[in-house]
Amino acid sequence: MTEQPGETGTPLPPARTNYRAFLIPAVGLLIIIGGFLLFGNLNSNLVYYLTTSDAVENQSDFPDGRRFRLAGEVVPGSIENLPSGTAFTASDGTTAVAVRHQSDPPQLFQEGIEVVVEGTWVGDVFVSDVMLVKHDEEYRAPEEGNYQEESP
Amino acid sequence: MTTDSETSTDPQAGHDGSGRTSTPVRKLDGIAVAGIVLAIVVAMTVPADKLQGDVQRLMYVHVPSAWVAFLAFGVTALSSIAWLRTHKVTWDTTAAASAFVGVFFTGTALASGMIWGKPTWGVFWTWDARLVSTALLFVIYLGYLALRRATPDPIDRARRSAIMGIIAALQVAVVYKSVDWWVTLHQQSSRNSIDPALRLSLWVSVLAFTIVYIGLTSRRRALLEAEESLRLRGLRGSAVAGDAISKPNLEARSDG
Amino acid sequence: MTFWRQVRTVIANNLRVERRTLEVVGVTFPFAVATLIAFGLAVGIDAALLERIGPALYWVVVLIFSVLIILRSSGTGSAAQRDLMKLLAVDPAVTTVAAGLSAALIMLVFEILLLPVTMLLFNWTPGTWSWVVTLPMVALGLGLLGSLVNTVTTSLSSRTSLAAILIVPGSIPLLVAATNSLEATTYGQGILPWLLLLLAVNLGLGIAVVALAGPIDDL
Amino acid sequence: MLQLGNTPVLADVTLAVDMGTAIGLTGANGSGKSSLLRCLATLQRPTVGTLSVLGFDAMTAERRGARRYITLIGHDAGLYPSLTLRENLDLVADMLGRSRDHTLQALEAVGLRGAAARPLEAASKGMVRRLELARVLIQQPRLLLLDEAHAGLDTASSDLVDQVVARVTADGGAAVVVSHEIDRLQSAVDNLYKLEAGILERLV
Repeated sequence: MTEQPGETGTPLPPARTNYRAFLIPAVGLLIIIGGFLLFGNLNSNLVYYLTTSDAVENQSDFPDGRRFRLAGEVVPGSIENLPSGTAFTASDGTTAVAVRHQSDPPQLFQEGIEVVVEGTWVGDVFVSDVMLVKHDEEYRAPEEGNYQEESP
Repeated sequence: MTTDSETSTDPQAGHDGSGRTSTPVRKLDGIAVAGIVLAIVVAMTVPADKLQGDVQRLMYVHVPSAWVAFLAFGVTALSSIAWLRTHKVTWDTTAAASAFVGVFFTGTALASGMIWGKPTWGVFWTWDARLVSTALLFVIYLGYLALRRATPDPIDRARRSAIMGIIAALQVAVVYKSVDWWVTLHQQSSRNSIDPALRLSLWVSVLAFTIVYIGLTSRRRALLEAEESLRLRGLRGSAVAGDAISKPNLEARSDG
Repeated sequence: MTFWRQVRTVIANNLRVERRTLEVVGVTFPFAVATLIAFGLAVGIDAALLERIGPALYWVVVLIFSVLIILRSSGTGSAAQRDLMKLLAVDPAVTTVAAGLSAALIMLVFEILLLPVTMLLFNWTPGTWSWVVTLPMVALGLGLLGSLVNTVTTSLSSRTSLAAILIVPGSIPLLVAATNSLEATTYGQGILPWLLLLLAVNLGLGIAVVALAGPIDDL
Repeated sequence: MLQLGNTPVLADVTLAVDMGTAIGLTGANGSGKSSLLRCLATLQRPTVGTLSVLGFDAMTAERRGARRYITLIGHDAGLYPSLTLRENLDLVADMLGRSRDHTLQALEAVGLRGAAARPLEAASKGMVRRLELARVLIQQPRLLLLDEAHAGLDTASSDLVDQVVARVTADGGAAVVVSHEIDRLQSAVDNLYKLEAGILERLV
C-alpha cells in the first residue's frame, strides 16, 4: 500500500514536543523527596502512640472514651491474670500506668517486653482491648542448654 | 520495511516451537529441587530463635517468598520498559511470566506471614504497613493479570500491560516503603541483628527460592511463547475476517 | 499551538461538558451522600463511634467514588474521540495530561462539596489546616492515576471493573498519606512527611503520564 | 498484511493513490474496508508490508507527521455529544490552531448555520455527517478518508459528500471514499476498487 506524495511537496512534520524540560527537573525533585522520605530519619516521628509519660501528661486531651495507643514496657512482677484478660503496669522508665487488658494477651506477652495497647482511660486505669507486642529485631540462637520451650 | 519481529517468536527463547521444554530449563528444574532440599535441611538443623522457638523457622519460607515477589515485580517492570523500547515478543512474555510467578510468591509470603503472626503477635491479621502493603501488592498484580486477560490483540495487550507493569512498580515502591513510614510492628530489615547461623540459613533459602523463581518463570514464559507460535501457525492459510459472513439464506429457515 | 495552550483548551472543553451535563455534581455527588447516610445507618446509633470514623469514611468515599468520576462517560473519551485528537496532530501527552487535570479539578469540587456534608452527618470538625493541602493533592493524584488507567483500559469490554481494580489499590498511598496526616495531628506529630509522600506520589504519576504518553500512542 | 487478534483482515493489498484524485472502495461487510482506511489514517499499522502516507513512512513514528493533513470520517464522529455543533467545531479549529472565524463559514457551507447552537446529541445522523463535512472544510486535509460515505443520507447530503470530495481533490489532495452505492460512487471518483476477503481488485 503506497500513497504517493503529490507534486505539491511534502509538508514538514510538526516538531515533536520535547519533554526533557519537564522530565529532568521532575525526576530530580522526585529523587530528592524520595531520598528525604527514605533516609531523612523521619521514621521516628511516624509511629503513632503515646508513651506512658505523654499519656499521663496529656490525660485531659484524651477524656474517657477517646481511644488512643499507649506504649510501654511491662514492668516485671506486675502481671496479674484476671478472669477476662490480664492486668499489668506499663512504664517508659519514668511514668507507670496501670493497664487492664480485656482479652487474651498474645503469646509473646511477658515481663520486660515492649507492648502497644489500644484503648481508653477509665479514671486512672488504661483499659485496652487490643494489644500488640513490639517484636524486637534481634534473632538469637539459644545458648547451650538454655533452650526456652515454646508451645506452638 | 518489515515488522516481522513483533509477531514472530524469538528463536533464542527456551522452546523449540513444538511446546517441548528445552534442556536448559530442565536442568534448572534439577538445580531448583536440589536447592530446596538443601534449604529445608539447613533450615531444620540450625537452631531456632531463642525467644520464638520453632515458629521462627517460618522465616525461611516467609522472607524468601517476599524477596522473590519483589524480584519478580521488578523483573516485570524492567521487561515492560524493554518491550516499549524494542517491541520484542520475548520481553512481553517475560513480564507476564514474572508477574504470574510473583503473584504466587506474594500469596505464599502473605500466608506464611499470617501463620507466623498468630503465635508471635497474637493475631493473624493486623493493620500493619507490611501486611497491608503486601496484600495490596497481591491485588495490584491480580489487576495486571486481569488486564492481560481482557486484551485480545497480542500487540495491544503487550503495550497496555507494559504501561501497567511500570505504573504498578511505581506504586509498589511507594507501598513497600510505607513499612518505614506507617505505624508498624513488623520488624524493619533485620540484616544486622540476626545470628550468623540463622543468617546463613536464610541466605540458603533465599538462593533456593530465587532459583525456583527463575525455573518457574522460564517455564511459564516458554509456555506463553509456545502458545504464541501455535497461534501464528494456525493463522497461516486461515480465513480472513470477512469470510465469517456468508450469504443470507432466509429460504432455508422458512421452509423448515 | 504550544503544549500548555492545547492542554488548557482540552481542560476547558472537559469542564464545559461537566457544566452542561452535571454528571459529577448532579449524579455522583448525591450518590456519595446517600452512601454516607447508609453507612451511618448501618453502624447504628453510636454517636461517639460515628464521630470517630467520620474522616476515615470521608476518604474512603472519595477514593471509591473517584472510580465513578474517572469512568464518567464524558471523562473517558471514546476511541473515536482519541482518534480524532490524534488526527488533529494533538500530542498524546496533551490528551492524557488534560484528561488527568480536568478529572482532578472535578474531583476537587466533589471533595469540597462532600466535606461539609460529612462534617454535618458525623458531627465532626476537622481541626487542622492540612485539608487545604491534602484535598487538592489527593484530587490531583487520583486524576493522574485515573487518566493513565483510562488509557490502558480504553475500549476493553470489561473496562469498568478493570479500571476499578487498577485505580483503587494504586491510590492507597494517597489514602494513607491523607488519613495519617490527620492521625499525626491527633498524636501531636508533624505532618510534613505525609505531605512529602503526597508530593512524591503526584510527581511520580506526573512523570509516568508524560513519559508513557508516547508509547501509549505508539502502534 | 494486517491482522487483528487472531484473524487476518487484509491479506494482499497494493494501492497507490495519486494526489488530486479520488478513489472509490466497495466490498461486502467485513471485507476489511474500514481497516484499510484506518491503516491509511495511520491509526493502525499493517502487520507486514510497507505503508507510506503523504510521503511519511507510516510504519514508523514518522507517521505522526502525516496526521494533521489527514481527515478520517468513520462510523463514530468522535465529537462531544453534550456540546453544541458550533462548540465541537470550535474545538477542532482551536486544536488545529485555526481561527474560529472559519467555524461559522463552514457551518454555513454545509447548511447547518441555523442549528449551530443545537447540542450534538440532539442532531440527526445526517446532521452529524454534515458537521463532519464542515470539519473537512476547516481542516483542509491533503488526504480525506470517508467510511460509508453515503449510508443513510438523503440526496442533498449525498451530493454534499461528493462536493466536499471534489473540493479536496481540486485543491490537490487525495480522497478514498468507501460506499456501497456503486453508481453514485463511480461518478464521484477517478478509480474504483473492490475489496473482497482481504484482497483488493480494481473495477474501473
